[in-house]
Amino acid sequence: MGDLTVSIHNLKLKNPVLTASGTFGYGLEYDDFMDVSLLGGIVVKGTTIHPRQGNDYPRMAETASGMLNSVGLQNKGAKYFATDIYPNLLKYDTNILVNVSGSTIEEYIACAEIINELDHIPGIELNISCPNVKEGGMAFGTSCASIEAVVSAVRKVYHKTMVVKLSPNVTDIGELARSAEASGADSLSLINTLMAMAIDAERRKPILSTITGGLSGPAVKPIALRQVWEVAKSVKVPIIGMGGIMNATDAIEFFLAGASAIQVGTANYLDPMITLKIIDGIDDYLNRHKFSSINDIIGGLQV
Amino acid sequence: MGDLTVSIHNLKLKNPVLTASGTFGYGLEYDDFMDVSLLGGIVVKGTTIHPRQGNDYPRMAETASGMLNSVGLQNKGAKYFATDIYPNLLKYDTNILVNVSGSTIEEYIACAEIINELDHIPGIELNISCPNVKEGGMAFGTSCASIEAVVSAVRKVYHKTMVVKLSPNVTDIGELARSAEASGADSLSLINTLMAMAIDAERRKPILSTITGGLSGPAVKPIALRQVWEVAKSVKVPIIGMGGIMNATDAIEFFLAGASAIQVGTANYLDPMITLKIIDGIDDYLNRHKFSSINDIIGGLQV
Amino acid sequence: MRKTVQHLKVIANLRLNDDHHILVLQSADKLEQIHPGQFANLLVENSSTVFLRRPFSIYSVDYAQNTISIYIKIIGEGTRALSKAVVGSEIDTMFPLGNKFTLPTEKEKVLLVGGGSGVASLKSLAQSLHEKSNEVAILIGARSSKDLVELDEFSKYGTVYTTTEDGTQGVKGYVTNHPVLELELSTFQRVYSCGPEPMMKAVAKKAKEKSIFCELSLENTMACGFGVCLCCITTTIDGHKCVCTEGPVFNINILKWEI
Amino acid sequence: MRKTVQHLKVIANLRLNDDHHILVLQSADKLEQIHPGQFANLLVENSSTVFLRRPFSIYSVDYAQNTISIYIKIIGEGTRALSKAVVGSEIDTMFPLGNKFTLPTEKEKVLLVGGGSGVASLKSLAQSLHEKSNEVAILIGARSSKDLVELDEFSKYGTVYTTTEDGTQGVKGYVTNHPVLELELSTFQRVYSCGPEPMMKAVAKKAKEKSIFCELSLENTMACGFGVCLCCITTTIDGHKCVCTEGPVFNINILKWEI
Ligand SMILES: Cc1cc2nc3c(=O)[nH]c(=O)nc-3n(C[C@H](O)[C@H](O)[C@H](O)COP(=O)(O)OP(=O)(O)OC[C@H]3O[C@@H](n4cnc5c(N)ncnc54)[C@H](O)[C@@H]3O)c2cc1C
Ligand SMILES: Cc1cc2nc3c(=O)[nH]c(=O)nc-3n(C[C@H](O)[C@H](O)[C@H](O)COP(=O)(O)OP(=O)(O)OC[C@H]3O[C@@H](n4cnc5c(N)ncnc54)[C@H](O)[C@@H]3O)c2cc1C
Ligand SMILES: Cc1cc2nc3c(=O)[nH]c(=O)nc-3n(C[C@H](O)[C@H](O)[C@H](O)COP(=O)(O)O)c2cc1C
Ligand SMILES: Cc1cc2nc3c(=O)[nH]c(=O)nc-3n(C[C@H](O)[C@H](O)[C@H](O)COP(=O)(O)O)c2cc1C
Ligand code: FES
Ligand code: FES
Repeated sequence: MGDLTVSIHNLKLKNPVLTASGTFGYGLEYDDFMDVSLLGGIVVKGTTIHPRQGNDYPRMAETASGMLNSVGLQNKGAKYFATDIYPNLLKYDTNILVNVSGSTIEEYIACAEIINELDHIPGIELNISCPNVKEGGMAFGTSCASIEAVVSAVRKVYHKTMVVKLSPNVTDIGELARSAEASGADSLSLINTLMAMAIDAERRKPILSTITGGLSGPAVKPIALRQVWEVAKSVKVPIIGMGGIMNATDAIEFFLAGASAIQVGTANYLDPMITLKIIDGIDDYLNRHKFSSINDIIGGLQV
Repeated sequence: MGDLTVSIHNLKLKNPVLTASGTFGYGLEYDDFMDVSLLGGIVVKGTTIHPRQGNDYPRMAETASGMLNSVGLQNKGAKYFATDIYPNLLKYDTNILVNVSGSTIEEYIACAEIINELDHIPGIELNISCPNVKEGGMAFGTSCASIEAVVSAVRKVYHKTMVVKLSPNVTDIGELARSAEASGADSLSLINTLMAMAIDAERRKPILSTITGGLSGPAVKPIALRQVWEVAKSVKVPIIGMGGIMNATDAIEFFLAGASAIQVGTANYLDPMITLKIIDGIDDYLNRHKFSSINDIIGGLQV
Repeated sequence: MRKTVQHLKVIANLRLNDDHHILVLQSADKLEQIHPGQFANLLVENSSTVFLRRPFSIYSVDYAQNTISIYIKIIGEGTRALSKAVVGSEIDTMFPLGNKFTLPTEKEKVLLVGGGSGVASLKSLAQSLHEKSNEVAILIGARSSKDLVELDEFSKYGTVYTTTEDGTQGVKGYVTNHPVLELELSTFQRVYSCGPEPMMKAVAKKAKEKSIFCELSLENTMACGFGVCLCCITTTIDGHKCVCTEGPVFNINILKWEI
Repeated sequence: MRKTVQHLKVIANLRLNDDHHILVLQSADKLEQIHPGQFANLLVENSSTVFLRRPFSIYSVDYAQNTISIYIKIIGEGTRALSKAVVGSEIDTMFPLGNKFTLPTEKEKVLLVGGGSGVASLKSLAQSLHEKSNEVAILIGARSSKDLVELDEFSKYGTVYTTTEDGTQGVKGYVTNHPVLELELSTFQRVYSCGPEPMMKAVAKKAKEKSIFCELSLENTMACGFGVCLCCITTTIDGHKCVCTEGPVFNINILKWEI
């Protein structure tokens, strides 16, 4: 067994496999299938200060090797999370991060302040890249000025590990990554979903109620790898890579490109135990290639 | 049989199906398989003023529902095209567009000037979006200022139909589309390939010699549809849509999103006769839905 | 039974007609109780276009053989690929998922109304109701007689009525044209329905008018099937609910349907 | 024969061993001449991961039956899916593609050196050379005896020599360790080779030293197979050439290999 532990700022992860926000609920939904505590960490559902109903149905479209969603951050709000969900998560021996979102900087701050009080939540993932909400969301993640504004504002009130989740829908992700780092991000995660669209030709209507939505799944992996690679060249903080990871080989590719940890998203829908298989597969790879630690391959692409 | 004719500026197309640059050679390679004159048009390989060897091998990687390429505009130059290839294309009764590329504005101009002299080439597609060349290429397509510079410079020397091919690797494609239109584009085509990357985990090396390359195929269709939809809302000139079109249903989706014509790229590799099947399928669709003309469905998405 | 993902063995693939198949899938483990209304989410391998799992009602359960059967109506690539499953091969199956129909606690007279592949969710319900000595009537609507399959199975558990749009069998028209819904509805204490949305809306409307208990099993596009993607919502008086976990069975009183 | 895309019928799927299969594919049309060295590009349906066609040498042609056969070594998803082709099913096949080996115009003594699935491109070459009364020697290298298949076929057309890395059959070592290459090479007027690149490089080096005519059939990653994508280049003294149209057969004198 190789050494799978990695550090993301102050977080010590027993292995580099986390679950992506919006694809793993609060972990609880997976109790029937697996021991959630075996994971390096889980990132819970997008959370906002006020409860959100999310978008109308339909919210999903299947695409070639992928899917679109336009859930739109449906959640019962940060206070409900703190009082009704958080206590149930204490049973898990893993790092639980809350994915924090908002329509205004004030909302981000208010939400982060509530999460900051929760002892067993060692970090947040600041979602400045959700393509499925009308105001805020992705808009924050597409310019240096707005990234600086929201990241440094939250940095003032949030004192544990702050991961900033970048949007892939941009011209120069390296530049935006540097903004986020300079504004106080302890780590960067990417990619969120790509803005996309599906049409029902027979009915001549968009499939999603919101017309456009976010693309995820193996279709996006090549784009995600490229962006992780670019961000890894641009910043010093550790990177959490994701986008289309379906198996251990995919995960290894992200480590080689420069990610210190990875998140698994859409793949959880197809196989709820996939994260455990990926952990095993990473270990296998290290053994086969005679690496004693996962850290030996992070950024190890030979170019 | 419905009316499949469409107009792209001064071009009258017998049907809205063209082939995408770099995926159809000069048409001649398809003579064994089909009657190229049945197409609405063909866009020949990326052409530059000077001959280019293109990038080193390997130039291709298969991905989930797609592929990466980093051909890098291998071609024998505009003069060779004019003297050695162009005469062989005169046999075709279809619109032949040349995809024009360059590393500097001067190169674009010089190339467009040569093509401008060729009587049976009614238009060019200005490629400001190639992700596979070191200088120029995509860089021109990612800011309004550089789009204005190159498009208006070529406009001065090129007097037939000028289509400008946009890059999908941008934050706000609508804004860039407006720049291209304002600078004299008669039509816009999109999308070119998405910047992406593939890694060989076993060898710990990038698969492409160029590390990154361009993603095409059905994986990108949802992104392409969204960008065509955004551009259609932003400009008045006709749009030529492409990206992952594999069959007539895909093509219909692009028309509904606002494209007046479509290009078929990667699908030609899998089935060299696919374009003819797509033309038939479009006709079928019009009949089934009782539209007398393809123009009835262009931009016909009900939102 | 708690949710599991298992490779179930295809022990039979019964072709009912051109586009209706029944797959019998066997578990290596002892099956625990599965409730009427629950469904399974099947992985479609060997297809170049299908990405997500496909949900199907659990048509019947045989606890002695540890098998579940799935009734498949071919409508696209996923159902087509599954309908070709070879006996002896395995299908990666997530089950049992979703809530369940509410059964009467005392003997009642109940009506089941099914259309299309919706009938699939009603068989085990009919069986349970019958075993608990309720008086069961089953009304099945289809486009044409050839789409009416498995009627013998249903008739084991109650009186079967049919309608066909083309009049080739039973009453001509929609289920709502059948006298049992049209005229005799008030003789029933409960109505359960599953089928195309317009059909369920019509049934729900009639039940509501007569204030009869009515549960529907909804279909929906699902990415996960176990409550984590939040893609499969339906609008209720309590806000958005997930069809895959808080449904697929809903009482019409909580649905915000315009009926 | 000009390039076509046809749905060829699988009339036999011969399993040679765990990872070697031969598919016999029949055309509904009369086959015209196909040359040694040409290849086919097969579409892999029913796989969720394979997107592009997969290239394979045309192992043999039967003009009476209008069949071509394809020798498949399983190395990944595409070859695995194809190796499972069911007799009676159809495979979408683009063929014949590529150039051809240059045959001697007079009778000569020729050596064919094959390794791995590279032997597949040499059988029809051996046959043609034999039919034109050349003196044919065939040297086949493999990892182990179990990878040496179809030797009987080759021995119909000439003398077969073998090497195995583990010494389980023939001379132990690489093909370059075999006396026929090591010592007797100058007795041959031509050498043809197909196999792993290191093997072909070693063969090319020896042929070059002795100034013997030498053609190689190269492998490459291909997106189209008919010269339009420009992905399958190899570097020659005349610049980049497409392996799929200007190859797969190249004379070593034009390749820019460091040998
Ligand atoms: C809880 C639940 C239980 C189900 N039980 C059964 C069952 O027992 N037997 C059975 O045959 N089917 C059942 N279905 C429906 C079944 O899941 C779909 O028919 C199947 O997913 C279609 O997959 P496909 O790949 O063949 O078609 P696709 O290629 O996915 O779809 C083909 C066309 O049908 C439309 N479509 C797909 N799914 C649905 C849907 N659910 N409702 C309306 N339109 C749709 C698509 O938009 C598309 O236009 C159930 C669905 C749900 C949600
Ligand atoms: C002109 C030509 C003729 C060929 N003739 C034959 C033949 O007659 N019989 C036969 O069995 N094979 C032949 N091949 C090789 C065959 O095309 C590949 O084995 C096949 O494409 C692999 O597909 P896959 O999906 O099984 O593996 P993939 O999943 O595509 O690949 C599995 C692994 O093998 C590597 N790989 C894939 N293709 C190649 C390659 N061509 N060279 C080196 N590494 C590769 C990949 O990088 C990957 O790591 C030929 C190839 C060419 C170009
Ligand atoms: C249904 C769905 C809901 C999602 N919700 C969120 C969310 O609330 N917050 C967020 O930051 N990302 C969200 N994401 C994005 C994922 O966390 C992840 O960034 C993306 O799906 C790419 O990874 P994948 O390809 O492995 O799924 C969601 C993705 C899906 C598919
Ligand atoms: C191998 C290859 C080479 C290409 N070369 C060019 C080119 O020279 N000029 C250009 O504008 N686009 C080029 N493209 C992009 C295509 O024209 C098209 O924009 C893209 O592939 C998306 O369409 P598709 O998904 O249908 O392939 C190339 C694409 C591929 C796959
Ligand atoms: S399908 Fe994912 S929550 Fe219901
Ligand atoms: S494979 Fe496309 S040019 Fe050779």
